[in-house]
Amino acid sequence: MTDFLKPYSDGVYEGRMRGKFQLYTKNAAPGSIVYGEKIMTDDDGTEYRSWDPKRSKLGALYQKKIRVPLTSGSRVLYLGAANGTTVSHVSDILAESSGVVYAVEFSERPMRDLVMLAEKRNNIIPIFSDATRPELYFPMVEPVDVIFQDVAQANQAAIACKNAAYFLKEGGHLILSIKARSVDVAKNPKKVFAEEIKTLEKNADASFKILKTIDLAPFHVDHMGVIAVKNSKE
Amino acid sequence: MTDFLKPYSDGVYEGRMRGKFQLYTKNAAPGSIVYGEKIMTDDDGTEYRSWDPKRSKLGALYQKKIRVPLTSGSRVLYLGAANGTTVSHVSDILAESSGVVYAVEFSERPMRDLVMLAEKRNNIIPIFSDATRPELYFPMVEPVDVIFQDVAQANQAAIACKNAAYFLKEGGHLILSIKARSVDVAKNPKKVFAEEIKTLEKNADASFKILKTIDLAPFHVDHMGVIAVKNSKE
Amino acid sequence: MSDSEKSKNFSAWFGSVTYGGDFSLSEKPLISTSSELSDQLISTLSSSQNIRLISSLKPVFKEEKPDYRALAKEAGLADTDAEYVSTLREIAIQTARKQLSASMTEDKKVIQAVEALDDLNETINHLTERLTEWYSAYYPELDLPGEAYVRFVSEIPESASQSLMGAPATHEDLLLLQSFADDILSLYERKAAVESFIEMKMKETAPNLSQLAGVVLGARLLSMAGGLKHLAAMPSGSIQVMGAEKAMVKHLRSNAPSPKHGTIFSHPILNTAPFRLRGKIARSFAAAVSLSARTDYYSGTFNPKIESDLNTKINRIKQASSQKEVKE
Amino acid sequence: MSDSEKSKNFSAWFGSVTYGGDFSLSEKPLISTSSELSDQLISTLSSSQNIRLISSLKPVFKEEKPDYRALAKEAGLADTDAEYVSTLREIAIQTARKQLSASMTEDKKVIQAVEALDDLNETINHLTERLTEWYSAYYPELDLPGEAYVRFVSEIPESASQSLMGAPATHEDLLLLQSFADDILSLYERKAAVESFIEMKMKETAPNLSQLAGVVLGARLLSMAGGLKHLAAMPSGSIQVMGAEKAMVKHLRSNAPSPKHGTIFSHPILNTAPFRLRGKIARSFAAAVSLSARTDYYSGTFNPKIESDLNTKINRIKQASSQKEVKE
Repeated sequence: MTDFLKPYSDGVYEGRMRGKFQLYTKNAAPGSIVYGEKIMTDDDGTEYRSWDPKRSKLGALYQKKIRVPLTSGSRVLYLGAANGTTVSHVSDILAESSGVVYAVEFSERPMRDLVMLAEKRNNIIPIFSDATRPELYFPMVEPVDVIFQDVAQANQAAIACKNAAYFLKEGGHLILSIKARSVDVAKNPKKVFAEEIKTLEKNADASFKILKTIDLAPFHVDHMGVIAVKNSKE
Repeated sequence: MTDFLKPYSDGVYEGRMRGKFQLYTKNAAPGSIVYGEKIMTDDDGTEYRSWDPKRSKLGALYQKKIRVPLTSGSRVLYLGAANGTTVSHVSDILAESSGVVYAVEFSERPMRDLVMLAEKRNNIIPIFSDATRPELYFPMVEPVDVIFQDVAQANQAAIACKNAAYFLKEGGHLILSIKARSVDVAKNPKKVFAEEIKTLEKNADASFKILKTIDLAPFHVDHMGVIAVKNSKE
Repeated sequence: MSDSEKSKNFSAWFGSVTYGGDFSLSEKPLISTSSELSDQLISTLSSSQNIRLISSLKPVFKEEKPDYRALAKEAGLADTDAEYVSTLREIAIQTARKQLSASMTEDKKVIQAVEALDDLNETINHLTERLTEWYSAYYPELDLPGEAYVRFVSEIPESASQSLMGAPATHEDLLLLQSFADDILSLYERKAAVESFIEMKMKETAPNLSQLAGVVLGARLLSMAGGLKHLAAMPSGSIQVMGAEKAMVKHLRSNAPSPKHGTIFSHPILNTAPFRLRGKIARSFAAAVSLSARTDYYSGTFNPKIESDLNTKINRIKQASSQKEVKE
Repeated sequence: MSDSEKSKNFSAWFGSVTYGGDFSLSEKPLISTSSELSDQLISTLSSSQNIRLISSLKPVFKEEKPDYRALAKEAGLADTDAEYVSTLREIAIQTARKQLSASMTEDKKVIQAVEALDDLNETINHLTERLTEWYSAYYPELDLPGEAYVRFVSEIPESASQSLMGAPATHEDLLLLQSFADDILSLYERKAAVESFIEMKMKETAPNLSQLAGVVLGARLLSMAGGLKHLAAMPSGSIQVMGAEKAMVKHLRSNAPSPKHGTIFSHPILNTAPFRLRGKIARSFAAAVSLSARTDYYSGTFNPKIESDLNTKINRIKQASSQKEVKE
């Protein structure tokens, strides 16, 4: 452990950059960077990658000092993996133990980057599929402890519930980023958020107890972060 | 005279375009347009060119129903002729009698357009020179009845006074467009206007009695139109 | 496999799984290389029967979940948890690569070409403007539209100065201007090549859409929808207003009128129609576009009836309107 | 002409005018074609003696003004008012044409070329991005910087598909991509040609500025000032902050700090200087740029002392600063 960094959360470290509070994860693919992030190297050569909260909803949640229910041993289903900016940090966290992340992405271009990322990291299972239809990738995904979802489309809460029905273990956690504009461009964001939360609480596929909701501004405008735990069978 | 148009001011006509009040001048170069303006033709084939107040400070003054001291017989010194958008309408007005316009422009590109305009109209004298230095073009310009000035640079009132010293007849008129930002980007436009007006009223080269000042918005933002008459010898 | 109504099976990456109260391995894979396994996984993933089976088991999965690791170990594909992850990862990577390689379908090539065409148009305009500005110092009187101007500059003989107020051009000036003009002409050629590429691909991939909307508009609609599949899946009301998103947002947020048409307006059937019939005609046209896209996506064969039906419908709209006028 | 102190004469377009209480024609032109008259007018307009005479007569003109029409009629150049205007107009047009033709000086050509260079850079980046996006569907793993990427695509042999997840490229796909890449390469060539054109013109027209600031920065400063004449006339304080207009407006409007340097900062003498000396060094450098421009404009010969004096001055600034540090 370097002088500059100290543990912040399982697999996440805090330090300073230009005098400001800054989070890091231990680079699981030493020698390579993913999106232009800064590397800090300690005395024994271990690399730490800075995590930009503006580029990552999950990073913003950590930055806002929310307790994030993700541990290095988690099995994670990541919906809306994009080109792997955040997935790479999740992979760093999971690499400290034996966690694994199932990363689902639907667009070709980011998927190509994601595959190249998975080639360098042994705990990412890349899946080229549609997150709104979990039955499509069910043959590849085992039951998971955590679902992280960041998809910019309508019915975000319903998509999370449907995936939870198929994959989320009893007592497993959902970490959800809701983008108001994606749900409905014309509606007031507050109204959108309230409706999505209601869906999470009562849905035929799965229901959740909300642990925390938080505005992701200034890192992400009109985005809300939600942390929830899956209710036991009724 | 067409049914649609009626006289508005010497050489200027009013009509309607898409239901709105619209000014026109009689095309002194039939068959050619200058800047994409609309042509209206009456029964005997006379063409009238619509005058867009957004493209012309002088047009905006007419549009705002200000009495503009310009007649079809005037000799006019036009400072800051640019590519001749407004000059072409002045030429139309003067062509109804025996007026002439001395059009001064300093930049090469608009000057080329201005020369091409003068080739088509027999009452424009194009002058490739610097309006801040009237001594340079004194060999070409006779005494005039009206100075119109629209130059986007500092000391606009002082430039007008200096030109008036050389060219403006006793009792001749000045029509001036002042652009606040050109005088001083940092100063409040109102302050700028007040100072420029003061210069017009007392200046060693020439002094004026202000007849009218008017904000050219919404056609031109932060521009003021001034109409003034040259004081007799003291 | 099982006679019981409750017993069902489905395929996962490591083999077949049967559910009958709990999950058990019913079939091991007979193959073992990751390339073979990924080929098999691709067919599993696209099997609509398997997808249906999984969907029908959702109520079961809500309550209990299969232990893939144990089942894969039983299938002989992994001895440890670490091996489970590494084997699956290798197969998943290969699967994704193959899927990505196959995803560049002909309609996607059309989309790429349409985007390149937009860039070429922008670039050509930009550079033509620059050339005009540059050369006008030498020959300000020259007044030719776009490509003709560029062609003129590219072909000027060095001796000729036809200008009364242009600067005399030196040998170097002319050389530079001419080669600049040549570059622009080459971009014009490229534009034409991209256009015929689009035309060729469109007629192959989307014969009905090409016939109905024309190659250019058809390709643009395809591009905006994100592919033939997406265009085929789109409600015809969305096709009608696609490209009018700003007006739509304005409509939803305020009292602005709902847009009657978006990109489809560039079609002569619409832009030459009488103003008050445009809404109706746009609705019929969008429906025919949707039908064309669906026909192209699902059957791929040309059906002339789509266009003739549309013409009949539009004639009826126009007649109804003129009769109404007569009555009034 | 006259012995009286008050009697003065000046030239106008139609001949010479003497003032001695009133204005009279003192000399008629001996020529008569409008081309000759415009040549003579051009020399009259640029005669600094004539300009001085006119300026000195300003107090007179304030009170009374010469009747050009009457004098021109006397000179035999017009019989009527209408003829006065038509003759003067013809001469004025010819004069302006000749002046415009002569106004495309070498430094103006540099400006045109700098603007074309900016456009080329923008275009090249734009099209390279498009090509990368397009070709990456076929070879996503390819990771090369700008021009190398374009060159690679332009040279790929048709047979070779090195990609694990790229789409297979057909003959038509490859042909189109390669010719697109060829176009971009041609623009890269053009860029190089424009750069050497600028270098050649700069060394001819502005040898001192080119030596001191370098060809690229020198050309950019010339371009921003609007020509060598304008750069030579500019106070060195303005040269120092030219290109930092936004920061300057911010400074004037609010309490933001005054910018220490604008475009000149791209010079190594500044961007490698210690942070706290940059203001001082920028001031010296801008003064030397101003001196170079003035030398280039007025004499046109190379003076190596400008650069060596600047180096001496900068060394002194650096020494003074290090001595201060030692004392502290």
